[in-house]
Amino acid sequence: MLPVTTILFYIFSAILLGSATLVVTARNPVYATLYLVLAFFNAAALFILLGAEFLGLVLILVYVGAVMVLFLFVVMMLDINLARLKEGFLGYLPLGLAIAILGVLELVVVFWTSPLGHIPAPAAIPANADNTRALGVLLYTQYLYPFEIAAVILLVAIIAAIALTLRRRSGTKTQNIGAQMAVRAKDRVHLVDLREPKS
Amino acid sequence: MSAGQPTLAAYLILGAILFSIGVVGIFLNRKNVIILLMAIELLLLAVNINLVAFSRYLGNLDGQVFVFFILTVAAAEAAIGLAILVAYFRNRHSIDVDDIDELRG
Amino acid sequence: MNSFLMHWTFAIPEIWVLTMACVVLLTDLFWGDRLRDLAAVLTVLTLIGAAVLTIFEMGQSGTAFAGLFVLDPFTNVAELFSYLAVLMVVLYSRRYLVDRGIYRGEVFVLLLFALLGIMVMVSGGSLLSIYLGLELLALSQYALVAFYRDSVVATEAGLKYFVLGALASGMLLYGMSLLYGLTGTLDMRDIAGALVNVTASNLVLVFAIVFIVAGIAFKLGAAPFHMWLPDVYQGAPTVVTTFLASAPKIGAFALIIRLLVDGGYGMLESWQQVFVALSLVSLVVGNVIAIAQQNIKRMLAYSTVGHVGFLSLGIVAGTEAGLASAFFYTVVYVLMSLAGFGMIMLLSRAGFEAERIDDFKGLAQRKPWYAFLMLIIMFSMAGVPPTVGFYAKLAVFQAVIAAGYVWLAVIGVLLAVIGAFYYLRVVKVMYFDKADAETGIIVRDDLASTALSINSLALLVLGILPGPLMAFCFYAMQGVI
Amino acid sequence: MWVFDWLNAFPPLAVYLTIPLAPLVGALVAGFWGWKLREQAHWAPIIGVAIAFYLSLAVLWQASHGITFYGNVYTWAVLGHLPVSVGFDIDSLTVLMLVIVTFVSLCVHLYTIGYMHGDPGYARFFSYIALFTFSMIMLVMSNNFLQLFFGWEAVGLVSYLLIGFWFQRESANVAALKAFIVNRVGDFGFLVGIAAVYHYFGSLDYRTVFAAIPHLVGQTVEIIPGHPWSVLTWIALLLFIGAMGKSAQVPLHVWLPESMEGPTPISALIHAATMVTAGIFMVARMSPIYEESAMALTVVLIIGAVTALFMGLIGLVQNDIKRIIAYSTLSQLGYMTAALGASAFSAAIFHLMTHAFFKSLLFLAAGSVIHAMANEQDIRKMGGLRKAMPITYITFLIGSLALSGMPPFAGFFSKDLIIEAVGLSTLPGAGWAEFMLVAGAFVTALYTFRMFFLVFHGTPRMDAHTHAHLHESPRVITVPLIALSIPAAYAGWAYIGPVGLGHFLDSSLVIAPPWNTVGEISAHWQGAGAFLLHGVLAWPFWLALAGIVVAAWFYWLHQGLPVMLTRVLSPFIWVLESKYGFDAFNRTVLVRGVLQLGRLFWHVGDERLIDGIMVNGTAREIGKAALSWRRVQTGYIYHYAFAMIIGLILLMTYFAVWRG
Amino acid sequence: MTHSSLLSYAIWVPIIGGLLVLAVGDRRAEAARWLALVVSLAAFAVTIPLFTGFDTHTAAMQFSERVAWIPSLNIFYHLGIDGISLWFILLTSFLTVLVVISSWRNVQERVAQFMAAFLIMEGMMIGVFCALDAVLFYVFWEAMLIPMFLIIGVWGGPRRVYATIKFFLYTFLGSVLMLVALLYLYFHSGDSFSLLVFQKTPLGMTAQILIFLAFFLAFAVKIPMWPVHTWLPDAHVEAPTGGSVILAAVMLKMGAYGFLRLSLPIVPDASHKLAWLMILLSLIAIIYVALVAIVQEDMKKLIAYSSVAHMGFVTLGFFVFDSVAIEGSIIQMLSHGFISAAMFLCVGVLYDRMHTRNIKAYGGVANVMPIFAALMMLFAMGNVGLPGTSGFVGEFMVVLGTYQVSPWAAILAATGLITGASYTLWLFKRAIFGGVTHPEVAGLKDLDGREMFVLGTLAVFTLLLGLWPAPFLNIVHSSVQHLVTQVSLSKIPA
Repeated sequence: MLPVTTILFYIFSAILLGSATLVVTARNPVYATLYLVLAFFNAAALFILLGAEFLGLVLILVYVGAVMVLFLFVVMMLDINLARLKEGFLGYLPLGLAIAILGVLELVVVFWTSPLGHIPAPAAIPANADNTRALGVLLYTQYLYPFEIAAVILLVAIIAAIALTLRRRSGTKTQNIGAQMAVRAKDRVHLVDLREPKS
Repeated sequence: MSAGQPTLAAYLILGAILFSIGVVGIFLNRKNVIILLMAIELLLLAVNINLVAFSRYLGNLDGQVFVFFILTVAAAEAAIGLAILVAYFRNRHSIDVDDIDELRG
Repeated sequence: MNSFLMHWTFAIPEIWVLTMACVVLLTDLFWGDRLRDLAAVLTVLTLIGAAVLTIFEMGQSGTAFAGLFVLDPFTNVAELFSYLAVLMVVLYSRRYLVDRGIYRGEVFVLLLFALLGIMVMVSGGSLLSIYLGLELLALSQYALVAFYRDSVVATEAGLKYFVLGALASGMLLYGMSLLYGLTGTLDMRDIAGALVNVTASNLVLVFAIVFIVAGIAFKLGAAPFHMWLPDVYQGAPTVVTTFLASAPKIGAFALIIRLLVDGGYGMLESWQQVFVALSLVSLVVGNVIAIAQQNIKRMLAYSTVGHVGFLSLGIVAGTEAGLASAFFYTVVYVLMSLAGFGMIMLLSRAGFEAERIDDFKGLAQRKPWYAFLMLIIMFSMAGVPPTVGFYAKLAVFQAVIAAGYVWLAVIGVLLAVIGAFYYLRVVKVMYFDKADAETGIIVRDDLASTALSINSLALLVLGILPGPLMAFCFYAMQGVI
Repeated sequence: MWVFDWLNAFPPLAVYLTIPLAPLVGALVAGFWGWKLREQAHWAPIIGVAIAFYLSLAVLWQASHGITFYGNVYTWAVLGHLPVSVGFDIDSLTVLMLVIVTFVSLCVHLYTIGYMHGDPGYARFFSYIALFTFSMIMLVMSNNFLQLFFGWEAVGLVSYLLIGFWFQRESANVAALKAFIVNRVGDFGFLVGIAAVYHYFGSLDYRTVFAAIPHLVGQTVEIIPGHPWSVLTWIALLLFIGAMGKSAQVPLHVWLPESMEGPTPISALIHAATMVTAGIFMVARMSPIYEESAMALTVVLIIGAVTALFMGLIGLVQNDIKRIIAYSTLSQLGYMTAALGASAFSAAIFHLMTHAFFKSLLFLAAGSVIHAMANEQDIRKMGGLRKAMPITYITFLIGSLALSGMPPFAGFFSKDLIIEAVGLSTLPGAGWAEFMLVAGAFVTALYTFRMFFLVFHGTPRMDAHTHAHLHESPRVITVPLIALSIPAAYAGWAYIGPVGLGHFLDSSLVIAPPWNTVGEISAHWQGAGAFLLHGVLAWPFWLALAGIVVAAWFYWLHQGLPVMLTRVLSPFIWVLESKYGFDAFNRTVLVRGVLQLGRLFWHVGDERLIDGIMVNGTAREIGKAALSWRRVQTGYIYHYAFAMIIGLILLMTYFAVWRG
Repeated sequence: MTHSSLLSYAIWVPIIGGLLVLAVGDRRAEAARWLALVVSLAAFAVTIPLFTGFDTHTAAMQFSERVAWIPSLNIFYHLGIDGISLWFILLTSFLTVLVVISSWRNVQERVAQFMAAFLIMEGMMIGVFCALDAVLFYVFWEAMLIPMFLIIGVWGGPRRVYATIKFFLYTFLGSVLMLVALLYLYFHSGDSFSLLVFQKTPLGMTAQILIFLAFFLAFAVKIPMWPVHTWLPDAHVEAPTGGSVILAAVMLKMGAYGFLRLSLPIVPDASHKLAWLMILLSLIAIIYVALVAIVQEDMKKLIAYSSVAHMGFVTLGFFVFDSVAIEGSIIQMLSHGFISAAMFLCVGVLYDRMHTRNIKAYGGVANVMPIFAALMMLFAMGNVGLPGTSGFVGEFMVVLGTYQVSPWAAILAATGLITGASYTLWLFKRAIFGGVTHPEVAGLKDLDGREMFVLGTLAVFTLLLGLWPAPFLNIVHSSVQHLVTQVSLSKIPA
């Protein structure tokens, strides 16, 4: 009788792999995105199965909640024709698959035969273990440095994304915040003396 | 219940297959680039599964920390990737993989 | 609790660069429209400041941030060369960017962030910090390549670079995950220690190394992981190409030092073999395909692949001297490509990229000085004495022969000869051909041209007196093993 | 003698040095300042050669009193540990040669003043012949192989320059080139011979080498594996190849007839009297070596005899006056060579001497004729010149008689001596050689007098204009003729005693007892008169006389006969006229073969194989590879990714399969 | 030694002078010419004390200098000369003066660059002859390709691009394997790049043979030996006169010098073992290439092929390991330096006037240029190897020495006497002799003073060396003896 976790593992794994396959084979990118969401859900489940609740949740919140939405957004934004299967595709398929299967086989055999793959499963995680807290402690102490770098990476992503996509179209009315902030009274109100100059 | 746990090898093989699917997605994809980006997400997911499994089996949280950062980076990467894609689309009005061959030889 | 803040001062140059990057970002936001040179000037100051700070901490060594940060001679030396590379890029860039309407502060900000990424890699003491440094660099690079967003080729290059880069970092990460699984730690020194207990024939470990080397090979541009390189070098704006061909190579070299030497030296035999293969394929592919190129940027890209093949020879040796020679090669390569791409940049103008080889026709008659500089650059790349390029080759050949790979050295020198052909072609075009009337090349004698002259002449001067530079590179490798 | 006494005040070396240097200075003066001196350019060379002649006489006088010299002037170079010097070996052989050379040279110099008068290359010509005199003197005075080779090649050079003196003429240039190259073939053997000498003797010095000969007797060398040869034979044969080139022995004779393209004084000086005899001189000089090798002597003898007869035969069908004399020269050189083969070195040298006189006389007289005939050389267009040119006629007759071996003229003594000596030789083939030489005597007389009668007797056959302008040559031409006709007439009679048979040359020559032919003759020697009587009773004399008679009959008295004969003997004449096919062979096989081979090597070897396949082929293949490989870079992301994956999988597979 | 930095002066005076000439610029051509002349004379002057101060009694390196240069790799700036080097240094500095003078008028484009290239190349060539450190040697060896590449490419004839790239790649390809060999030696000599240490390093037979082959390729290409000679005719034909002169007179000697300085003493056993091959190739060069020379239509090509044939004597002389032959080879090189230089200058004289090198375009030059014809005849005779000219001495000694080892080799080599005469004199006959058939020839002017000076000087040396080679040989004597001893000792470790 298989334990429940094992059964769950195989179910989640199967769905994960199936949806992953669909991601890369789907014709419609919207479907692909949705399969990817499904894949992430299953992965999150596997994470939780492995006792990494925080990461599981982050995966759903951040990935599904933000990144996938971004993907969908872009898919929608770009007016893409539905792809047609190119003639060359089938020609390459056997070779490509053979290569991929060769790679997988090598890895599988190696993992299967390696003692690494058979280290005993650790003891069950205590119920009161706080995965989030433990991670948090690590992140803010030992891993402070990478944490800061990750922040920089996000900053770069922001800068890059804006620099690459933001367009100031001529003729559109935009606020110049800097100018607004730096404004002074005399710039706004110009008093004009309408009296006749004395002759 | 520890006895019934799937072995580490199972997770690793799962990771390996997922990784391969991602790879196949990249080099067999003749459709649009956006799916390439998704395949990349699959790659990273495979790595994450590896790391989490290791972390669990080694009883060591470093792996999970790593995953945390990978997720962060992946998000940033997705943002930049999509930005580039948009920029490219604006120039070519296509993100067909087969059209991306201005540079070659 | 182990004080994770201990020795945080080691990271002062990094902190300085980060701070200044933000300063540049903000000042450019507010004053960029009026003081158009502000970002560039500040960037130059940043680099000079960083150099001063780095020089101040030279001689110290140790770790900081709980072992995620390593300070040793290599850190200092590699960082200094990186500053220099970025400095030259900034100095060359102005006219080119202005002509194309992309003279914007973000370029400099991204350059500084990329530099920061390199610095993090160079000083990385753990898989994590190395990975993050790598990604910081990579993301900045993707953005930079596509920065000239109105250009079809630039965005295409950005897209290719991005997809393939992500694939490569996926491979690297996969390898890292296996390495972590085998050793249970992310810290390189701990990994090195743990590897002692793992048998070298452990295939998982070998695979981990293979995946990691594949990732490094991508960054270096070693064949067959080089495929992005010609397209990206050609498509990216020349400023960015210049950058790509310079400082990031030092970063990529740092990956080798940090991952394979600091951490994976126990697996020397495995990665040596991988590098033999990479080197061989790179030498052949790079040098042969370069012959067929008409676009000089693309030609130099293939030549880069060839150069990577050469510097891999030093890595194959795997000894301290071998790595030092590979590092020397890297540094020399950086100097040469800075000059080479800098020249292309200098000769370009609005609406005209001096990137066809034929654009150099008759340069010797019209601008003898620049032709002479280009001559030095080309001969240096070809490895003909008395240019510094020769000593780089000398050093790596020496290393690889010392390691017993005489046959590899023989193949290497033969391909150096083939390689010489396409460099000679450029010289031929400049010196022996008459200029076409319409491809007028205009060079403005300004700061950039002065910098370029210094850069190119350095190749000659260092060729006559290569001793100090080489000694410096050897100093950087002291005790890495 | 009192005229030479004052020379005793100088060191002997200075005197010896002056002999070659005086003509050299003359040559340099004429060469460098000739353009300024113009018609006066002859003075310096003539004075130089005159000095040399005077000093040669002095040295001859000294030598006849036993004063010889052997010493070095300066060290040319030190080869390894062996110093090689420029030095002099003054002995009887040398001084004899010196006198002959300088005397003929002086006559030719004087003659040239008139002959070359008005030629634009006047000064150049004097410079050349003086330079030649210098070179020849150095050759004969040498005391080592190297200097010998120096002189050897230098005379060759001057010969080349002089044959091609009228360089506007294509035929002269071809002849000069041919002369040089054929001589080079000889020199090639000579050089290897010198190398062999150096190898076996460790020295290039005559005395050292000759002294070491006994040590090498019996030593063998296998040039062709399995065929041991005596070292001395090998050396002697190699050196003889040199002699064959220079002295125009079959088959290296082909250059000499063509050398007649040069001005006539040159033919007299170089191609009759002096240079061509260098080979004879050399073999005589090397007599210690030759005497140790019967095989070498046999080769020399046979080649000499063959040359003597067969070249003479060609002379019968020639119509160019100079060519006839040239073939005669070949034939006479054959006599000398045959004498060398019979170990009759002194006879060879004696014939060399008499030949020098009478042959240069003949040449100069022929030159006088040509001069008078306005450069016409075809004897069929001459005739009856005797009245217009009495001096030339007489001197030519003297020369012809001497050449034909009519007593008591010079040629009789020397030629008879040679035939006698060959007759006494015990070498294999000596009988055949003797037969050829005797037959040659008839042939010689025949072609000589054919020429003589056709030129001077009978009816004039030239055009009226030429006929009207016939005149005796000026004094500068006739005086040398007379001067030369004197020794041509009496030198045989006078010197057969001391030179031909006597002991004058003994100190310079080595003759091995088994082959001492001359010794045998001299044992019965009872004076020139007795020799003359003896000769008159022998075959050669009667044959020669017959030759003259036949010539007179055919070409003077019954001029129709030759036409008939020609018809009868046409195949034979065809052979002679085609000169046995040597020229054709050289032209079609050697020259064309070399050119074809050169083109083959050039176009196929260099251009197609080395450049085409190896050099450009490699470059082309690499270029092709570049063009096809670059197509791998398709521009498609998936291909790029595919490449990366392949790379990765290959590496993994490598480790998993081969290393795992 | 008191004047210990003479060699450095000899190297750097021309190089720095060349840079100065470059700085003068092409616009001030006359100034550049004069400066170049002054520099070349100065460079010649500094080499003279090498000759006067030379000690002929020792085979040790003289005028040595040794300074650390690249400490990381144990590379030294190590100079020194022996009798073998001395002549080549003098030849180089001497010929550069002549080249500068002879190029005075016939180079009108980019004069400063032209002169500078020659001067810089002079320094590098002298560097090769002085270097005692392998890397230094290699640096100079390779570096001089650059100026020559430019000289042929910029100032050359119509097919100059093909010729110069062929020249560069051919020689480059040859050299790089030498680099591998030198690096290999570095590790077997206890981390030293000193050539003198290499000479003492014991090596196994296989290693020796591989090193020998690597050296062989480098030197054989440069000399050039058959079958890697095909770059030379092309390079010569396209090069400007000065370039041909230096190429033939000095650059070809580099390869031969390399054999003497590197191959023979460093890998003596392999040299012995492969001597048959070298002798064979030398003989092929003497015979085959001479035959090719005969059928040439282009004067320069003919002389180029004749150079290959003459260099065949040089390599032949080396590999019979006889001191006479080796000395003969050295003299042959020197002589070839004078004569081939002169022959190329002669062709240059004609080319300047007629702008063609095709033999058929000439004929009867002697009628209008008697002085030229006389001088050229002298050099032609030198080329033929006539005794009394320098051309004879070397060939003679080589044949003498070769006979010691192999009579057949000597016999085959001596055929060079015949073929040499054939191609040289046939050329002379066709181009110089004969009647004036082309109207252009009729208008030719005889030599001017400058040309006469240049050719006259060479004529003097040609004769001097031919008539009295003893002083030339005395200088090389000790060094060659030493070399012969070195070659005779096996280096295979017991």
